[in-house]
Amino acid sequence: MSGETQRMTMGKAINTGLRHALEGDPKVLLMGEDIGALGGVFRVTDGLQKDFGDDRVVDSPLAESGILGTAIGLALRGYRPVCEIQFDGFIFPAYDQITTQLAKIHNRSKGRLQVPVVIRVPSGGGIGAVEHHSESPEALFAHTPGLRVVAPSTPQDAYTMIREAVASPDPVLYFEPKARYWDKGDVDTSVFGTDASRASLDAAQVVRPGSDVTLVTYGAAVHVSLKAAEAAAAEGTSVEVVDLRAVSPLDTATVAASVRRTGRCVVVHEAATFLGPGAEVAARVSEECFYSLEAPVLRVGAFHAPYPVSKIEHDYLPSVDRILEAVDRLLSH
Amino acid sequence: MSGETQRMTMGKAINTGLRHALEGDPKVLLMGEDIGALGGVFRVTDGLQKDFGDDRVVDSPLAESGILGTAIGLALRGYRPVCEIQFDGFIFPAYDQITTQLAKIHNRSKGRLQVPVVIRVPSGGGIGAVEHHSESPEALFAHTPGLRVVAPSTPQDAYTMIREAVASPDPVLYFEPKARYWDKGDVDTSVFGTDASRASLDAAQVVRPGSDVTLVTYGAAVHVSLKAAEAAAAEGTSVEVVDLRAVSPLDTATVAASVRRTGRCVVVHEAATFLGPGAEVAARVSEECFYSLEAPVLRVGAFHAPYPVSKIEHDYLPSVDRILEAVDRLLSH
Amino acid sequence: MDQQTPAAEHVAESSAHPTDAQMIQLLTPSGERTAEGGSAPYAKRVAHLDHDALRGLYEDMVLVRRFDDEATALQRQGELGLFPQCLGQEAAQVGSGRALAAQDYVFPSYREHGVAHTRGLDLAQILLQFRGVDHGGWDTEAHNFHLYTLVIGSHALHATGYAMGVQRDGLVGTGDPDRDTAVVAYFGDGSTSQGDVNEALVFAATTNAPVVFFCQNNQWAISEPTTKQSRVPLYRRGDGFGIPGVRVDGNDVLASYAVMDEALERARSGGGPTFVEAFTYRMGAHTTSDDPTRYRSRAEEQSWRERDPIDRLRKHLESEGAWDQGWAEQVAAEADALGEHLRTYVRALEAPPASSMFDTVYASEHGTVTAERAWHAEYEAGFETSEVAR
Amino acid sequence: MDQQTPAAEHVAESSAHPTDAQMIQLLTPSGERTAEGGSAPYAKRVAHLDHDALRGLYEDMVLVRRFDDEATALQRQGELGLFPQCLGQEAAQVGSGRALAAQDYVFPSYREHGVAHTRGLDLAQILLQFRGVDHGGWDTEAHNFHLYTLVIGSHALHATGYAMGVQRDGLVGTGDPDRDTAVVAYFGDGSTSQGDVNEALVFAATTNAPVVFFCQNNQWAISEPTTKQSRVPLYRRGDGFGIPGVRVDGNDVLASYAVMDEALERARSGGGPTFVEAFTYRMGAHTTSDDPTRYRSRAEEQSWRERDPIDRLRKHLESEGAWDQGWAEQVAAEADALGEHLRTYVRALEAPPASSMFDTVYASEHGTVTAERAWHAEYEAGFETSEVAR
Ligand SMILES: Cc1ncc(C[n+]2csc(CCOP(=O)(O)OP(=O)(O)O)c2C)c(N)n1
Ligand SMILES: Cc1ncc(C[n+]2csc(CCOP(=O)(O)OP(=O)(O)O)c2C)c(N)n1
Ligand SMILES: [Mg+2]
Ligand SMILES: [Mg+2]
Repeated sequence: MSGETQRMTMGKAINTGLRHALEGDPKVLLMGEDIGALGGVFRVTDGLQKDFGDDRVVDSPLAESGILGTAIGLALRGYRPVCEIQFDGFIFPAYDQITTQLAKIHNRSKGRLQVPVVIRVPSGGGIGAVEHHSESPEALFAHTPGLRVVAPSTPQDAYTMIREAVASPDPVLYFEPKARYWDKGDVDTSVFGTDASRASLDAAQVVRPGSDVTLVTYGAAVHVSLKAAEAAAAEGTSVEVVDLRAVSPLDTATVAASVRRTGRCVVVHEAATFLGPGAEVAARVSEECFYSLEAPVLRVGAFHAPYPVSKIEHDYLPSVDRILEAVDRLLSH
Repeated sequence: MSGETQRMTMGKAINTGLRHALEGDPKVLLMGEDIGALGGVFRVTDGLQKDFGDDRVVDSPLAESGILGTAIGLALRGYRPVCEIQFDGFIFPAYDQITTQLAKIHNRSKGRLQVPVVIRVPSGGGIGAVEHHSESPEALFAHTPGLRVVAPSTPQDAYTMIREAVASPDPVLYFEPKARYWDKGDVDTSVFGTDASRASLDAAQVVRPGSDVTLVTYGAAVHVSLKAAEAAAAEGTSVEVVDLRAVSPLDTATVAASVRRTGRCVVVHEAATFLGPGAEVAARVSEECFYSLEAPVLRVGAFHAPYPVSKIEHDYLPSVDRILEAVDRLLSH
Repeated sequence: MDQQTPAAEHVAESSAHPTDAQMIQLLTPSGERTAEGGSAPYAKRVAHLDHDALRGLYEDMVLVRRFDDEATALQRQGELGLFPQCLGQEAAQVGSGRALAAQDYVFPSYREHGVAHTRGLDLAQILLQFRGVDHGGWDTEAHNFHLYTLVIGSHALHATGYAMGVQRDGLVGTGDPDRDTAVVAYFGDGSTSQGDVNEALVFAATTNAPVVFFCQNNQWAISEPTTKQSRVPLYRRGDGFGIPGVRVDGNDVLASYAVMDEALERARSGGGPTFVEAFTYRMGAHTTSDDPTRYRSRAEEQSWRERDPIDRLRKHLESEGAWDQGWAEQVAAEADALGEHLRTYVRALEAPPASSMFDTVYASEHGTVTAERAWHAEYEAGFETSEVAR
Repeated sequence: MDQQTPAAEHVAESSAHPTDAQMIQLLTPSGERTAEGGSAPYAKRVAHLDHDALRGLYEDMVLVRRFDDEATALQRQGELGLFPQCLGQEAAQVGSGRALAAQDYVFPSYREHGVAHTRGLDLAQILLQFRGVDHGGWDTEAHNFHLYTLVIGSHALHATGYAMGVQRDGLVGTGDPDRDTAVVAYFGDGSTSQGDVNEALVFAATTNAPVVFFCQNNQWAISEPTTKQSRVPLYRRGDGFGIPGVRVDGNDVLASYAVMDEALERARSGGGPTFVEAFTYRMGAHTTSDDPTRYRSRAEEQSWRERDPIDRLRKHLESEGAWDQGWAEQVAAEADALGEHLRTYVRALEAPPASSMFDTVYASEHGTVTAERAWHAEYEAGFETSEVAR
């Protein structure tokens, strides 16, 4: 462990990443609702306004389109805005700015202009919240060319990836698995800027090796996938877990390499299955590993229903049981 | 041909459907930008304000969120608003109202409330237009539970499906392939209300039978798929073409039945391939027809790039050549 | 002339705390009747409220506050996931709510428990949502009270569209007080920044829809003071849209009633929309998840406790000799009964069956849902089977 | 007091045609200098414009009109896919544009050819977009003139954010005329209905950003008259946000200059945003695809031809004795040269290579694009091979 390694929660890792980004570049600024004195509803920006001033950690008016639209203007003036959307379900008022402007200005200008805006979105479910506070809308952004869509699953990646997202010349949607904010892990801050770090917005990672089945997952669902892999191991099945980290671009090479070895693949995510990121993974794996697959690619995601009331959210989300059921189905094919 | 059958363009078929819907139910009203005296930029509502008054064919302020939001309010008061979005690329300011409100109010109210709003969207490319006027954003709606997403490909379906969309108790996004507005065909208006008509928002249709390869498509891409099928036939390949009609729900039974017969499948649409509707089709077909597939499911869609300048749009969109290339690849597998 | 107004003049009137004289006020903070200046024309609108009626308003506010207290306690006990109090806003809500006619229709945000009470809701139903067993919780049509909408500002457009429907139904300006109908959108100070709220003003103004925009400026949008949203008082927002605006002391139940009464009358009679700013204070936290000590001072909170809307009416009743101890005890007992009811009701609320998530996604059958429901049923049955097998 | 303004008063001033006296005007329609009432303070802002300068403005407008004519002709000949004229709006655009300093930054909509000209753009570059060979077409940073934005209203927020950046750069209120910087968002009357434009007012007001909202009310949003968007004059839109508003005769190049000059000065000096309504008329169709005969009368169009902004300045120059035939012929020749340049330039514009669609999707390498680009190259190469084979 290097001298720059510390044990911290994922929330703190993002906070630290933002702090270092603010320190490292005077053009970086944070914008969002309640991110100043309050430190954000999840305290991810805790202490930053105090240390960097309200000019660099800005409490915005309550208007997401306004936040993104002014962030684009700031980016055009040479700033690097990092916008916080308070909850996944509240990103949609900004959808037009993200989809028709942020994603396209670089292209519209034939590469003359860059809009390096980062959009942080606490997302996903499992925290017992009311409507709109538990969603996984990443597919609704990944389909749009011009955007990068990523989701860390560990404190280390949370740190590395927020630094790389801020450094990226492209707009990045950074989905934070809010249910995992309190998970602790070692974070080596010296990694930023290395090749490994730069790869974090593009390359999937095998986070648990295995030989019978490949679970492809990202964000909050990595946790439940690892638990399922462990449970499967107890029953004698060796499960490999691939953490995509990015939904756009999708690192199909890493996934395909794994599936070619295991011959079986389940995609797991909290987003609804229908037209969710798993559809693209399944389509590609089915195509690229056509001759290696021993069974069809299965998907374990949320159902085609609005995120349900919290008392039954665990029936809606992928669970260890549902993953194991899919693994069993593959093995008995 | 029944006495109610007439030959007309697809644009006229929609116009006629709207006229009949307005006649049939005093609660139906049309809303949108420039749909009154102008008759819409594509003249799809031509003459309707003159005949039904400006209270039922309403020129709205230039604000898509406002159009959708007030349409929801009108629906809650018992009206059946049919909203026109001027062009595909201008639907995004209304995205929040569609995604967080329209799609969810029925569910939020445990079924007590219905919001039967129809959203007509002239969509797709190939007409030599400037930016934002040629897009195919259907995947960005089909992923959201609570919405129905459909696209007619013939004048008959255009008529039938707009009538059924207006009659549906659920919100329906009705994507009109604008490049095909001027295509002519027979339209039997007496079909509305029959079982066949009711099925039009749910069931795919085999529009050309074949035995070697199945092309799965919808909307504007049906036309190019049929042309490709014809070209293939000339070279001795028998291609079946399935018109999905609905992207949500996806009639996988009809598609799977076809692919089980042909053993080969190409999905064709104007939407970008990455996370486009074809991803879901490919994922399902790969799963459901695992033992029937002689080759992987291929997809021919737009590339992961913003809709390009019109001078090269035909290189971006699926073409007869690109479809045939995919068919050849499958056959040589 | 307006068009040459220098910038300075525009900014002069800041959005910070107005004086009593800058708001419509009919009850001073110490409980005396007043009707100075611009407030004078409003006095006639509460002239018919006799002691019984005033005691009724008091009772309403006490019950609503008890609801807040009980719900907060239930949240602390883990029975609710979250709860947003309306503490401090009872006068604005009860006053405006009691001005509504039965046929009027309300689109609340998520903090309008006081209005809900005036619409005859069993307040316990509000807690279904915060218990996590329902996304809504009540029969909107039975109370002409729409579900809480959590996406800030989006319901302002629903209210406007609904009001456009009322117009089409011919229920504006008929002169029949039982038929003429108004629609109200309730929202907060922070909400005024959303595009949707401003688009609602555009649609309401151009259609002259019978809608009232009732903005409770409780001075905070979670941790952000109103100055982050506007540099002029919010009651002026309608100006540039052609919608008249009025600022009322939202801690004055009588003024809130009177101002709403006027706005509703304008709407119902065909006079079009009104923008009301009820200046009040969120005495509690934003929700039970919030920690206001991070962003505002105890002194500020204390100063507002001195303007408590319930105390104000109590003082007034006392000074009028309309305070009756027996009645007051009855109200307290009623509040206790409400508390008991809430506790029992909430604790008995069970999780719905998992399969219910498929039930109302669509009003018509949808293939994807049908297939997933079937899969889920089989999956659940599999567990039962395997449990039996063991 | 504003807060008791009855509804009637608010609606009294409709959004329809104002009289000359209700706008800032420095040149009457018949070309005489004027500076009545509210217009008086603006006269000093054009006092330095000598005959040369006035002729310069005339020349600008003539060139811009020729650009419109040529582009329209090119569209009719099938050389362009579409073209939106700024016909009739030359004074609003040239007048306001000539008030800009080099360091100021403009966010146009899609009709600001006149402003583009004042920013030194080769107008031919605007046609790349309408030829279908480029989504933009010029180097924004070389002219401090952003690309045309087609999604109505969205650039009002970009302008505001950009202005917030200018503030952060310390380029407001320094007192140095070469450094203090303003930002301008140009948009139309219809655009004022969009949530984004109103949110821009919220952000600009609360941050006191150095931005000018320059709304050209050309009375039509395609087929919809301004009354569909607002029931009060648009210059008042800023009122409820705390942003001063001013209505200028947009067919008066001097008044447009003066009003913009004042607004820019306010912005640059730290006085914050201004909302300008330039009242003008879209003399042509919305675009070459439009057919205005479906929704407006010839008589209306004719009446506005009589207020033609170029004629107005010409009359003024003539009455001042500043009209010089030799110079006028020079301008005409210059316009002819521009026409020739446009025709040659446009006709020579080739389609970019198909593969260019992959080139600037991302600024950094993106796996999906890399893979698809490679596939596409192979696919294209396949055709070449098979053609060779045949
Ligand atoms: C579109 C959207 N963005 C953000 C939120 C998160 N949020 C919930 S309440 C709130 C503050 C609302 O303030 P205000 O409108 O003043 O109402 P109050 O809560 O004070 O009654 C915020 C930011 C949301 N619900 N919706
Ligand atoms: C969000 C959006 N909706 C619809 C359109 C289609 N559209 C293009 S121009 C226009 C009218 C604009 O009117 P106005 O703002 O007055 O500007 P003008 O064209 O008169 O200059 C419309 C509706 C669009 N470009 N963007
Ligand atoms: Mg508030
Ligand atoms: Mg206009």
